[in-house]
Amino acid sequence: MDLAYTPEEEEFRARLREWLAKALPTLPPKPSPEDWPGRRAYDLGWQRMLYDAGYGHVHWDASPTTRLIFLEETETAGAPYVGASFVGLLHAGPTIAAEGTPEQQERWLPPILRGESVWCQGFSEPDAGSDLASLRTRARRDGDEYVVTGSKIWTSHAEVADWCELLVRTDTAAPKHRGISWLAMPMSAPGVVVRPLRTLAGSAEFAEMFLDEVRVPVGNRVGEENDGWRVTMVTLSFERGTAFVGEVVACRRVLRSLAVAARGNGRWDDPVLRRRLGRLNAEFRALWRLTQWNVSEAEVSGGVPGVGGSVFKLRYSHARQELYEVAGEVLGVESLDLERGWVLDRLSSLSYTIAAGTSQIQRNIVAERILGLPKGR
Amino acid sequence: MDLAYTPEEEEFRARLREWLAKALPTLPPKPSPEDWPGRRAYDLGWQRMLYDAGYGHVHWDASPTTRLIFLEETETAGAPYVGASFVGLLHAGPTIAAEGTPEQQERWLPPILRGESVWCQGFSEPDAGSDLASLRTRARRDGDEYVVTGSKIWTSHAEVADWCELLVRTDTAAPKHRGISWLAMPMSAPGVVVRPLRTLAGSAEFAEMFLDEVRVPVGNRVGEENDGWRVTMVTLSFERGTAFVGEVVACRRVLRSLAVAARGNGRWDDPVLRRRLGRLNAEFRALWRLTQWNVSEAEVSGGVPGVGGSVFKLRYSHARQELYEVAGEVLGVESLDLERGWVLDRLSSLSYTIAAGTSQIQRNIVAERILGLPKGR
Amino acid sequence: MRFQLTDDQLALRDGVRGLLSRRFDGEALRAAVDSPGLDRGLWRELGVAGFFALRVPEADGGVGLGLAEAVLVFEEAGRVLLPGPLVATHLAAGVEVGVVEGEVVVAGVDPGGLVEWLDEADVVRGDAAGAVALKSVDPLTPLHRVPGARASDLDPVAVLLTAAEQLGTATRVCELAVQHARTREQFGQPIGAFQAVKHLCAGMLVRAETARAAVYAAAVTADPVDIAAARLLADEAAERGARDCLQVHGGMGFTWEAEVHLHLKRAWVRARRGGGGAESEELLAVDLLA
Amino acid sequence: MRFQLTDDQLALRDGVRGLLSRRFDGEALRAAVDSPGLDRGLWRELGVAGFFALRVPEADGGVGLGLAEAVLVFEEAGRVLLPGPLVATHLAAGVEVGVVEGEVVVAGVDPGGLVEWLDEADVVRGDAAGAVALKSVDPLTPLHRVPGARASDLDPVAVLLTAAEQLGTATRVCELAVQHARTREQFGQPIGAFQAVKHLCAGMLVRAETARAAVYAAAVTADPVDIAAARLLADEAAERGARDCLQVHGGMGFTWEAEVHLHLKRAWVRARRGGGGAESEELLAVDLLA
Repeated sequence: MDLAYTPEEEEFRARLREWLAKALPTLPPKPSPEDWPGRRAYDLGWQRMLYDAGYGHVHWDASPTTRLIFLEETETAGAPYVGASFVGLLHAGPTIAAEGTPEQQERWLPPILRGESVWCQGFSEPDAGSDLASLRTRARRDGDEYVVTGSKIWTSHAEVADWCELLVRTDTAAPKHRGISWLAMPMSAPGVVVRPLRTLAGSAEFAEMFLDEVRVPVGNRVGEENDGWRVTMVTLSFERGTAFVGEVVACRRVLRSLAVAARGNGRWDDPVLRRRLGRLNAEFRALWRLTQWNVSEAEVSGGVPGVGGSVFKLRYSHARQELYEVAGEVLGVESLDLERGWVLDRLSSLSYTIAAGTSQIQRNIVAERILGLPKGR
Repeated sequence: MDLAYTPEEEEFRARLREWLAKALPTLPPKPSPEDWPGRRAYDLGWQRMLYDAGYGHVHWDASPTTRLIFLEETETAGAPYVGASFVGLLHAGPTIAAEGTPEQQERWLPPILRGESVWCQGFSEPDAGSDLASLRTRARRDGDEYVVTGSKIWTSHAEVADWCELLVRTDTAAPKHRGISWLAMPMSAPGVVVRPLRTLAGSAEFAEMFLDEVRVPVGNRVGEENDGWRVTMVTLSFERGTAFVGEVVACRRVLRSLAVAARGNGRWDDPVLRRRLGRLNAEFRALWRLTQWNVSEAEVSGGVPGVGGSVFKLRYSHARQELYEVAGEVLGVESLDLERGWVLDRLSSLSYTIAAGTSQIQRNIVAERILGLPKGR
Repeated sequence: MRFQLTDDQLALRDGVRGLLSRRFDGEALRAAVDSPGLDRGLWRELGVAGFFALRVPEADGGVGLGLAEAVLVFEEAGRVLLPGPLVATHLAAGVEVGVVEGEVVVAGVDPGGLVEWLDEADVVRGDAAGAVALKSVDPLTPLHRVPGARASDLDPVAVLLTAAEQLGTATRVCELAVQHARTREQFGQPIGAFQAVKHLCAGMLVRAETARAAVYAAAVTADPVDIAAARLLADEAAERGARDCLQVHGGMGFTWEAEVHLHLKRAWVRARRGGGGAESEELLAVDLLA
Repeated sequence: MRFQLTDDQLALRDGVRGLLSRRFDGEALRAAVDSPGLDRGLWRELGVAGFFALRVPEADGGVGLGLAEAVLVFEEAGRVLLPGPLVATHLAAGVEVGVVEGEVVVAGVDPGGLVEWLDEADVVRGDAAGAVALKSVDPLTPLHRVPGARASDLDPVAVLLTAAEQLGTATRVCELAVQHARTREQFGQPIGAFQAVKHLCAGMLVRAETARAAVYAAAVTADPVDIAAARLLADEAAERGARDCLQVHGGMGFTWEAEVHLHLKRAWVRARRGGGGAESEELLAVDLLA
C-alpha cells in the first residue's frame, strides 16, 4: 500500500508538465460561452495539440494511473477541458473501439483522436429521466436504413456536432432493455432539429434535439440490433472511472482560494466558518485519496472501473454542493453576484446530485449491487 | 390568531399551580427505578392525589387547551410523570370509554381514575415490529373463553400491572387488519409469564410477556370480534394529541441548564457550540408553538388529533436527539459518565426515532395521508 | 387560546391569494423574468388592496390591522414570488407620502449592505451612497451593494416579514414537488410512490409546518427572540425546501422554464437580508441565559 | 502508485481477523460485557501475535512493520470491539519493559483528561494524580477523568490508530445493518427492499469507504494534516454509522443483547480522545492557507 509513483510515471508527469508549460501559452484566446463555432475550434485545436504531442490517446489506452497523472497535471496547469471532444473521446469513441467493426473503427476513431470531429450524445429523453431504458425514440427499418423519430434532451454541443451517438428503440414489443439499438447519426441528416435548452444558470450549455423521420444507414449501427443497452453500459461504465479527477483538483484549488478570500474579508475570524472550511479540507483530501484508491483498484483489475464509482459520485456531488454553500457564507452579499465566477459554479453544482444518475438512484445501486440488498417489489 | 388564554383557562392554571405548590411537598420519596412495587405505589398514589383534588379526569374530558395547561404546569412544577397509570389513563381507558359496554366501563374505568389499577399494553411482538398488524398471538375461541398463546414485547410496567390491553389474532384467514381483537387480560391469569427486557440504557423499563394457553373470558373483549384494529387506532390516535407537551417543557429546561453549564465550564466561549445552542432554542421554541397550534386545532375539531401528530413527532424526535448531541459537546469527557443524568437521557432519546412508529414510517404517513402521494407497489 | 387563523384572517388570505392569482400568475411570473422591471400598475393595485396600508391605523387612513395579518399577506407574496421591494415599502407606509396608495416605491439599505430595487425606487431609506450594481443571481430582484457602509440595526418587523415570504416559498415548493411526484412516472409508477421521493416531500412539509408555527407565533408576540427563531426556521424551510424540490424534479427542475430555481434564488436573496442568521443564533443563545 | 493492500497486508489482516474471531467472538464479547475486567491471557496472546511489537524494529526484537500495518490491525480490533488500552500499550512498545510480550498493560492520560483502564494498568503514562472514576457509558471501557490536568500534546499516531478503530466500527455496523435488513421481514418483504432502509445502508457504506481511503492514506504519509482528516471522517463514519445501524435494527437494536449499542458507545469514547475534533478542524483550516 503506497502512494508513490513509479519512475516511469514520474517521468511521464515531468515530460507532460514541461510540455504544458510550453504549449499552453500558444493557445488562442478562450472564446465566449455563447460562441459555439469558436468553442468547437478551440476545443478541437487543443485535442489536435495533444495528438501532435503524443497525448491524443491518453484517455483510451493509458493505464489508469497515467490517466490520473494526465488529468491532475492538465487541471493544475490550467489547461482547457476536454470540451467538445468529450463525447467522442470518453463515450462514443470507447464504445466504437470496443464494439464497432474494423471498418467503423477506421471511419470514426482517427478523426476523434486528431481533433477533427465532434460527437454529441442522444441518450436522455424528456419522458425517460432516470429511467433511461424507457426511452421512446423509434427507429423503423426501411431497407438498409433506419427511419428515426423522437426527441432527445440534455445534449451538449449539439449545435456544432458532426455525429450523434443515438439510442433508439428498434423493438417496441421486447422488454424495455431488450429493444434498444445504438446508432451513429450524422447531425447533418435531414429531419434533425436542434433547439438550445436554457438551464437555471441562464446559459445554454445543453440542447434539445427533435428527430423527424431521420434516415440513418443500417451500417451506422454499432453492435447487434436490439443489443444497444449492453453496448451503452460499456460506454457509461467507461465514463465513471477517472471522470472526476480534474474536478477534485479544481475543488481543492477553489477551497484554498476561499480560505484566502475569507482571510481577506475578515470572515476567517469566525470560527464557525473557519472550521467548516477545515472540515471541507478533510472532505476533499479524502475524496482525492478515494480517487487514488479507485484508480489503483482499476489498475489491478485491468482498467475496468467498478461500482465504486457510485460511492465516489455520491460523496463527491454532496461535497461539491457543500463547498459552494460555504462559498456563499464566505462571500456574504457577493454570493448573490453572478459576476463572481463561484456563483455560476454554485448553480451548476446543483445538477451534480441529479445528472448521470440521481443520488437516489446511486444509493439504490450501492445498496443493491455492492451491499446485496434485495430489490423492492 | 392569538396565544392568550381565556380567563377560565388562566384561573384553571392559577388554581392548579397553587395546588401543586401545596401537594408536591407531601409526596413520599421517589422510589428507585428497580423498585417496581414502590414505583407502582408512588405512581398510583399521585393519581389518587390528582383524583381527590379533582384533576383525575383531566386526560379524558378536559379541553385540549386545559390538558396543555395541566401538562405544562405539572412538568414545570416538577410533578411526577403519569408513570404506571400511563396505559390506563391514555390508552386502555380511553379505548374502553369509547368502545366498551356500560358494564365494561363501570368495571374498569373508575379504578383507573382513582389510582387503583395498573394497565399495561400487549401490542408489539418481536416478529411484527413496525408492521404491528402482522401480529401473531393467537386467540382460539373455546366456549365463552378465548385461549391465548403467543408473545409480546416492549411492555412497560408488566411486572406490576393488573390488566393488559391485548391485541390477539382471532381470524388467521382474514386479511391481516381484519382478524384482530382487543381483549382485557388479567395479568394474574395462569400462563402469563413476564421477563424483564434490558435496554441499551442498561435498565429494565420494558418487559417481554409470554402467553401460554391463557384463558380470557369473551366478556373481556372490547368491540366486536375481529374489529380490534379499528378499536386500537382510536387508542393510538388518542396518544398522539398532547403526548409530548411535558417533554417539550422538559427539553427547554434541559437546554437552559446546558447553557448555564457551558458558561460554567468555559465552553460558552466557543461560538460554534454557542450558536448550536441558539439554534436549538429556535427549534424548541418552534416545537412549543407547533404544540400550541395543534392543540388549538384539536380544540376546533372537537378534540380528535389529526395526522399533524406525525409532523410533530418527526421534528421533535430528531430535535431531542440533537439536544443530547449538543449536551455531549457541552459536557465533553463528562458526557461519557452515566452518573450524569443527561447521559441516560441521551441513551433513551435514541429510541425516539424508532418507538411508536419509526421516522421512516412517520414519513410515509406524512407523505401518503397528508400530501396524498401514492403508495408504492 | 386560539392559535389558529380567524375567519377574518382566512378571508384576508384568500382575498390576497385571489388577487395575486389574477394579477400575477405563472404566466406573469415568466413574463417578469423575461422583461425585468417593476410593474407600477400592479404596485398601485397592491396599494388599493391595502398591501402597504395594512398596519397603518384606521385613524390615519390605513387598514388598521396587525402583524399577524401582515405576515399572512407577505406569505402569499412569497408564494408567488411577487417582485419588488415589498418589505421596505410596507415599512415606509405612514412615513413616506404616497406609499399607502402604491404610488411610491421605497428601497431600503439593509444592515448587510444590500439594496434591492435601487434603480426603481422613488425613495431610498438609509445611505446608499457609493452603491455598486450586482449582476443579481435572482432575475426578479435587482441588487446593489453598498461597500463598507452599514445602516442602523435591522428592524425586527423587516426580519419577520422576510420570514413570512420564506414561509410562502417553503409551502409553495412543497406543493410543486408533490404535484410533480404525483404525475411524473418513472420505472412504471409515479415517482411519488418511491420512498426516497416520498421522504424528501415529507421533510419539506415538516420544515414548512414547523416554520409556520414559529412565524405565526412571532407575529402574535412581536418578541425579538421569537422573531429570530422564526427567521432561522423559515430560512431553512425555504432554502432546503427549494433544493429538495429541485431534486424531486430531476433534470426538469434544472431548466430555466421551471419555477423552482426562482424560488431557490429568491430564498438565497432573502436569507442574506440582515447579513445572515448568525446574529439571530447569538440572540437565541443569550436568551437561554436570561 | 499501488494504493491497495499488498498480499502481505491482506495476509496480516486475515491473520488478525482469524485470531480475533477465535479468541474474541460474539460470545466472548457478551461475556466480557457481563463480567468486565481485562483478559490477561488474551493480552499475552496479542503480545505473542505481535500486536504490540508490530512497529518495533526487528533489530530491537520487534516485527519491524509500519503504520500501514498497525492501522490494519487496529481496524480489526475496532471491528470486534476488543477491550483494553490497546493504543496506549501499543505506543509504549519498545519504551516500557514487558509491553511487546503482552505482560504489561499501559494506560495513558489523554490530553482531554481521559484515562481508560486506569485500574487495570501496570504502567500509567502521564500524570493521573487525582483521577476520578466515571461510571462509563461503555460497559467495556472503564474510565477515569483527571480534573484540570492536561497532559502533553496528543501523539498523532494515537489519533490515527483511534481512527483505525473507528473505521473498524464503521465497517462492522454497516455489515450488521445489511445482515439485519436482508433477513428481517416487515410488510411482507425484507426491510432491505425498502428504499428508506436501503439508503441508510448506502450512506453507511459511503462514509465508511471514504473514511477508509483517508485512514489508509494517512497511514502511508504519516502527515499530521492527513491524520486530522482521517480522524474527522472516521469519527463521523463510526458515530453516524452506529446510529443508523440502530435505526435499521429498530426495536431489536434498542436491546442490551444487540451488538450495535456497544459500537455506538465505544465510538463515543474514542471520539472523545484528544478532546474532540475541533483541533483537527482548525489544523485543517490553517493548512488551506499554507
